[in-house]
Amino acid sequence: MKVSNLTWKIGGEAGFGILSTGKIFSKIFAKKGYSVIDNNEYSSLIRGGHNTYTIRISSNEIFSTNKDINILVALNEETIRLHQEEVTYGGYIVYDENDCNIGDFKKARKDINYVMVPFSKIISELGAPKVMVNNVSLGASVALINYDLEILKNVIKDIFGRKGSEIVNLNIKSSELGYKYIKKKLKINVYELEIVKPVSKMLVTGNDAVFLGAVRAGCKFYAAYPMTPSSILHLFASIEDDYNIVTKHAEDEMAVINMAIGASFVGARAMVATSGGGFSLMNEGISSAAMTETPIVIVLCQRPAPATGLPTWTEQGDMLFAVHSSHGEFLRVVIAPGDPEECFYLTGEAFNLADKYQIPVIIMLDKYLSESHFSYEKFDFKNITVDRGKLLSKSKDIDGEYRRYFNTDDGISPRVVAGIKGGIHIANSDEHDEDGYSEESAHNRKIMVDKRFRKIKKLIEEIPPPKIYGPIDAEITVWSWGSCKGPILEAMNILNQKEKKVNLIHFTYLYPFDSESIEGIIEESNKNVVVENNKTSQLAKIIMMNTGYKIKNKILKYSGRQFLPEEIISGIEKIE
Amino acid sequence: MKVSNLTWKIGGEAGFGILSTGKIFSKIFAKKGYSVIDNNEYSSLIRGGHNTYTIRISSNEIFSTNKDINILVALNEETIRLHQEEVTYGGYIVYDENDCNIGDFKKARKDINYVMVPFSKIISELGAPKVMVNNVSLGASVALINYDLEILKNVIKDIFGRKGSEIVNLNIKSSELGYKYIKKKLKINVYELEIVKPVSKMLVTGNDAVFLGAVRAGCKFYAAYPMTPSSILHLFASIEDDYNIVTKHAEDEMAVINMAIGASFVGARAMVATSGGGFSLMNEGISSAAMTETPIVIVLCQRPAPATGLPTWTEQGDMLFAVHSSHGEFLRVVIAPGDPEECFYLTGEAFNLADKYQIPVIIMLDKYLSESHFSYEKFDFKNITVDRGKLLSKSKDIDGEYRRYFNTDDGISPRVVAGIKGGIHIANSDEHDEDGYSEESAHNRKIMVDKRFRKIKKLIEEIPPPKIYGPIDAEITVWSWGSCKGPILEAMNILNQKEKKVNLIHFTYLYPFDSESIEGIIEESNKNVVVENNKTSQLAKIIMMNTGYKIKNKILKYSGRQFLPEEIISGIEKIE
Amino acid sequence: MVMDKTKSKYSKENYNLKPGDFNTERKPTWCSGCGNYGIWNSLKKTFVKLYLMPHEILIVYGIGCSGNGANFIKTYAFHALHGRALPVATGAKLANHKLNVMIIGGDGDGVGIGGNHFMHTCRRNINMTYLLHNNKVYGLTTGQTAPTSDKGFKTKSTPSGVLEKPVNPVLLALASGATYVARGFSGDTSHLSEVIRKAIKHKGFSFIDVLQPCVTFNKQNTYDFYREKIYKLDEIKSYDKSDLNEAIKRSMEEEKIPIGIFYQVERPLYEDGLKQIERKPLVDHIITDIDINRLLNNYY
Amino acid sequence: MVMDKTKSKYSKENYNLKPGDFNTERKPTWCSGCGNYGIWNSLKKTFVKLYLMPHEILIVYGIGCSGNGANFIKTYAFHALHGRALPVATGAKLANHKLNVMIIGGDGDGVGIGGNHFMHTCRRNINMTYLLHNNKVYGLTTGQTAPTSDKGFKTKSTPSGVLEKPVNPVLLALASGATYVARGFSGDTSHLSEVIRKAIKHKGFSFIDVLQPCVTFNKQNTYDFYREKIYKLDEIKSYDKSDLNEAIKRSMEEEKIPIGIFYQVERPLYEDGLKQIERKPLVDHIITDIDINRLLNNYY
Ligand SMILES: Cc1ncc(C[n+]2csc(CCOP(=O)(O)OP(=O)(O)O)c2C)c(N)n1
Ligand SMILES: Cc1ncc(C[n+]2csc(CCOP(=O)(O)OP(=O)(O)O)c2C)c(N)n1
Ligand code: SF4
Ligand code: SF4
Ligand SMILES: [Mg+2]
Ligand SMILES: [Mg+2]
Repeated sequence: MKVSNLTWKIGGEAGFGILSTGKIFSKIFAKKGYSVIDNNEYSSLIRGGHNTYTIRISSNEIFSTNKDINILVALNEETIRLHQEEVTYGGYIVYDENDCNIGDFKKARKDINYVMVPFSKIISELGAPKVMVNNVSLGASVALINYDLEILKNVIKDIFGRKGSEIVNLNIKSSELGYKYIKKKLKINVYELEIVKPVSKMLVTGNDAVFLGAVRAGCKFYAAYPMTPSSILHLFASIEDDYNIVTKHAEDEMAVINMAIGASFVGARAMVATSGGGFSLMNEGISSAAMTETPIVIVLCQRPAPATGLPTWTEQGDMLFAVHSSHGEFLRVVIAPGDPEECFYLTGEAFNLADKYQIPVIIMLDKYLSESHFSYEKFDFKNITVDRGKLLSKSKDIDGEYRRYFNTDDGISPRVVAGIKGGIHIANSDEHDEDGYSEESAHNRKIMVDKRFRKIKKLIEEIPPPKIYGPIDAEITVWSWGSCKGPILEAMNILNQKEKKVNLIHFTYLYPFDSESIEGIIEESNKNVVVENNKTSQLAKIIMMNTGYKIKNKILKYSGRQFLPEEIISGIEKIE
Repeated sequence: MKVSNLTWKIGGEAGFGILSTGKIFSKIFAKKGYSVIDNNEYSSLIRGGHNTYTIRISSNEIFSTNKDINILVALNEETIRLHQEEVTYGGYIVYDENDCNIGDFKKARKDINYVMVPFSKIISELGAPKVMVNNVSLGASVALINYDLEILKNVIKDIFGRKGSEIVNLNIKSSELGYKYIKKKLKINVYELEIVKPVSKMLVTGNDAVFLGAVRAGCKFYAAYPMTPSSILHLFASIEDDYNIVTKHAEDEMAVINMAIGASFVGARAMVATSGGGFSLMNEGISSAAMTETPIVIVLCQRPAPATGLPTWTEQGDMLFAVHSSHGEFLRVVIAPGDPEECFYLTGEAFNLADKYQIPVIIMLDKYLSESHFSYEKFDFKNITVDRGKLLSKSKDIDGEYRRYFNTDDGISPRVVAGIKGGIHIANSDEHDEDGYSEESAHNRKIMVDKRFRKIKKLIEEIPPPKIYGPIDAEITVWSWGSCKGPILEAMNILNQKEKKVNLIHFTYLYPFDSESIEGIIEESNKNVVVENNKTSQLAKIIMMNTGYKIKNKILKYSGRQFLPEEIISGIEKIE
Repeated sequence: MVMDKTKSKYSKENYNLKPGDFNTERKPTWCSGCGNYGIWNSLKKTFVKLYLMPHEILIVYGIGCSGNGANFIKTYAFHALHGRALPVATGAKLANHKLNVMIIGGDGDGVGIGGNHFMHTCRRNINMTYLLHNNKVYGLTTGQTAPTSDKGFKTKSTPSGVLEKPVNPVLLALASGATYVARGFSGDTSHLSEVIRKAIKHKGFSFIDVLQPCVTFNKQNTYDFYREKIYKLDEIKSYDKSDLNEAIKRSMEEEKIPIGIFYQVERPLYEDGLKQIERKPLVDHIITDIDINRLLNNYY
Repeated sequence: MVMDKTKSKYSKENYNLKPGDFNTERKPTWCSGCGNYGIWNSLKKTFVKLYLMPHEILIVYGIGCSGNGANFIKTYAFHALHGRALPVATGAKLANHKLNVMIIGGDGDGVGIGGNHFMHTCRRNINMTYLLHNNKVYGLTTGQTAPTSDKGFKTKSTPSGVLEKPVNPVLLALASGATYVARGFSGDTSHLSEVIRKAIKHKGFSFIDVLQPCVTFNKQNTYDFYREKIYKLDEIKSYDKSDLNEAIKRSMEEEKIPIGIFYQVERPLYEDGLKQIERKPLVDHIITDIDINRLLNNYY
């Protein structure tokens, strides 16, 4: 059967390489020009939990994974138990009779196909370690869709290359055996993907994209304490020498944010990343950046909370916290990219905004966006340009007597790279006068608060309004933010196949909120609905807070899992 | 001149006992039944700054200090320079020619009286230490208003008693000399207060009242790291033995909040207090209380921020932070008392709400409310009763198998005093099942989020709506919260002397927000105005966020000083 | 002495629990071979040796692989935030000093993010026992450098090797004033459970640095590595546990690694200074009608 | 060695600053008699001795009376949050290791709330100098107990006396791996300024515990108190600064209080391990058009 879309899922016990196996499968399609989006699920346990990896492959443009699975690879019985109901009519479950008694399962789903592959037998006959059943399953899967085994073999070579040829060969061999087993057993190709232009695509997660954007933007100092999105830490650490970046795994999150502030104070672009708990601990530091007017970029990856919560799952529960975080009132920018591509470009933008306005800029991700791979043609990194704003880096740039917090018309005071002659000042966490000296008078306080807030005028002109996707004249308008973008676009495309029913207003810039421009796009005549991955509909709240407009319809999900397009469709269909 | 109101101010260099001097002056009037409200200003320096203490005394009920000073006691030249314009027409400045050249000042204010008292000469002739000029000035002030010197002498005796009779006598002597000097110099009594019923009144600050309320409510564990409102720490420490309370000055604010959580977990009522920076650091801890459903009361005293800001001044800049603080979504209560009396009773209530709903309760103060004295007839402490909600403190209370997070109808699960037989469980910062075991399934996550949020139903029924002061049918409605109450009531009374012009809707409960009941009291026909001690009108924002109603008129002050009634009057008069 | 932790009401005669009775309904999820198993077993064994009942014990856990133990040991448990187990335990102990309070956490938890609490808890000398599961790596976050990792140790967060001198938890505890400082090895459970037993019985803050191989992320500090290097302090006849200088010297040994009790002295407990808990624990006070008249009278 | 702090471009010949040239436009607001004056004067004197220019120095301050010094010393200054001066300084130094970076803060700031950073900064051995203004009390918040306050010390926050053993900053620095550990006394400015000079010249993290009388809130640890107890380590001929055990022993002396250098050794700097700053400081890189093609290619 020729298909343009195919969803493949693999499941098994934690600690058996499900995540890297999935990634290989994604890669072999992205490499050949297919659109790929994947998503993994695992527990906050090193062993013993249940892991899955879901990949959607398409010959067209796609925006998210979906619910219906065409091929489910079950490396243990639990996978069948938990996921067989997700398999689409006519789909396939690949399993090993050694792992499970298939009889009862079959009774429940007479509409799907069960394909036995003796994973462990193949592996033990080959004398390979048990974890290589993964490769057998990959080979079998490639065969099931009549894909090119060579591509898989090449990717395996790439990835396991540095482990030596023996390992590589065993890996390849086991995938071949899986492939051959299927080819021999099934005479027909059960699925076959439509052909696409073979332009190799990158496969990046939100974390990868933020990292890439930051390196391009000239981030020179990255500090973190291990926590989601920890792969950003690992990425920076892996290239710090080559790109002249200092990466610091610090003792705690207070150290992290304050080190970054120190680095930024002397002129280095600096970034930190964390999730909820760490962000909570950074709050005081953020307020210090605000008061001293030190630029800083903070990545906040959302996980189900409060407290430790569900550390390996996803949610959008921290928006209002980020927007109002830290004591006192101060300007900040809060950005929530919708996909890895936006992560890349908006990270570049985040550094510019931080520098130009000398404020903290918060980039909000969530675990889903952070760790799911999306395929893209190469990012055009030249589109990220560097604007450091009013930064004086040479003594001779200083014109007359220098006043760090000079009360300018736009509120932005020229900043110096600390250490140059003529620029001496105090960056002061106390309220201060134009020179930076601590100053408590009512008069000065008002001037300085006004100065710092006055920056909002230019800032709000510069940040773009939310993007509108889909027909202008739709009947239903979905309002959303961040990573919900993909599933909504998928849902929208399906719903609009017949009529122009739905469009999407997607916020990537959450704060400052341009009330006027948003009021301008609210169509009261429409059916408006928010879609959010949280319990309390935080976007609806911030819209109401700033425009007074109440969006009554809400599609909310707070089970620790991201939306699937199907859920949004059914939510929208219920709107009256 | 007989007056029913009188405002007295003393100013001088920091480190010379201005604060204790002012407090003595307040006391001598409260003791005799006058209404007294005072307010002090000092810098975040131990020496060298400028301190003032302003006291309003009245024979009627009053709600705040005011702008016009009747008597200004200047212990240095700076006091005259900074404050002589605040002196009312016909008012008095008491000074020492030794400290300043009065000539130029006199030119600027021909409408007021300058009374020279040779403070330092009197002191040096007496052979008393220099700091005792304070007493001379107190004696002189008492004489100026023909008050009873004995009362002053008694208070001095009370306060300095434990320093020995020599010190007491010198203090008394110096006050007598000041008194006599004036009596001899001025033949008339310049002011004389109307007589009131001589019922001795207490004189308490917001900090005192919170402390008293907490002790009455059975707070058994108090932890803090020194920071505004540090007097609460000192008060608890001073009585901990007598009232069986453990007071812990811990190593940092993370320790503070987590120690309190530990104490509460085993069954002790626990409270912490801090201001912005410390509250920022406590954010993660608050989320831990929320997830484990451990009751906790957190006092947040607002100061001008961000960062270190103006640590000895006042502002209302942290409301939206408190309401949205900490990562993840969870229920909390945010309370902002308007005066020390409300501080007292609402602190009692805070402990009950924390216990009954097993949630964090935040009490918001600000430096003005924390440190200003208000006079009251004795608090009726019996009005604070203790309701610990569903707390099982004995093994035999446990009925069958115990499940800590049992999914009850009202969302509140019976809690045990840890340590009793039969109640073993995990209080878990991870998402957990009904027993407390870590549990990551989508199904369980949804159940638990819903359980924790379901408590809001009962809670919102129980918390009272904002209070309305003044005529129901006023033309202008002021909306405000917390400590602005006093100055607004003063302004309202003045404005309403001729016509029913103004009323006040005052919020002490800020969250959860009962949208329906608030929508019910919004009169769109009125002129509505918010009065807030901040830059960004946070009450207006939270009202709009929850009701969609936009209050366009705003009277805001963010100079680090609280409102004076006069400023509110002029703000209201400008409303069109 | 009121300040003693609850001596179990149970004794040889009426106590019939076995280590397995301290298992919860959940099976450990640690990797097979993980050093946490050894500690888990030693601990349960020790409870039995001391005739303790599950409800007489409160264990406060940090976040980490070690902290996941909250799900596997049947006692009262508080699974605190990462790095904050010590203050939670402190608050709990001060509010009810009759409870046997223990703390379990990883090295990242205890001397990384939680380092300040560690130092200050040691000098406080509250009657509790702290087991640091020291695997010299961040386990739960899949293998970054820990503050205890050896110089040069390569992980995802320090691919060119750690540049810092490692934190020495034993030395730090000694320098901060802990009154019982020991080291155990999860590969020697009978020795470890003795060290734990003595720690629980010690009157004061007892700290045990437990060498705990992480078979998944630390290929350097393995069972074999330790077996080769370890020696027992208790086997050195002349060793004087009350000599702080000697303890400090031993704590700095690297070629050979001492286990056992480095230091043990008696110093007044923090609780001993608290008059307010002399008669009974805070939580035992009735709070329904506290008379504050005396306090109110101070305000006139 | 690129890792050296900037040697001032100035020398005896072309340098003409006096200590007073390091004054700002603001006069100190410390209480008269406060120990902070002595430290302030020693510091300015030392800068002159080293021919340093104000712009060549960055001082990061904590919050406290000591931290208020940010307003009184003319150099680049960052007045950080309470307890967070060390990480700010660390970030600044790593981003521009040519700067002379110093840290000034109180004892509450440094070993109270900031204790974790202290421990970890010591083991890092970054080339900076930390002056702890140790007045054994919280000055700016008007006199509460500090972590360094002696046992039994009575303040508003511990009216019945401190129950904990005090933190010993010198011992803690030694136990944590600082490579230059000294103590000074603000009542002996010429000794102190020598100790500071050597600290700044030391290649590594240098820590000075400065005994600083707080005349307003600490009536116990006065000038006289110290004058009676102090002795100078440099006057002990046999004292070997490179002997850690000896340094630790001395650090624990209480009857007599040693001042001077307890310990000084050379260990590779943290910066020495950073290839990325070998050629030049991070901040000197041009960032306007960084080519990330090579990185992007990893994603295929
Ligand atoms: C504030 C905060 N920062 C980071 C984390 C993420 N985190 C969870 S466990 C852990 C470290 C685990 O290492 P360790 O404490 O040594 O325990 P182990 O897993 O090795 O037993 C970290 C950093 C967190 N939960 N909270
Ligand atoms: C997070 C936080 N908590 C508390 C404070 C309040 N605070 C300001 S200075 C200080 C302590 C001062 O003591 P120390 O550090 O010893 O400095 P000193 O004034 O004695 O020089 C405290 C607790 C603060 N600024 N920030
Ligand atoms: S990762 Fe290491 S510490 Fe964690 S369970 Fe596995 S072996 Fe044990
Ligand atoms: S309070 Fe103490 S430390 Fe602060 S300035 Fe005064 S004497 Fe110095
Ligand atoms: Mg560990
Ligand atoms: Mg101090």
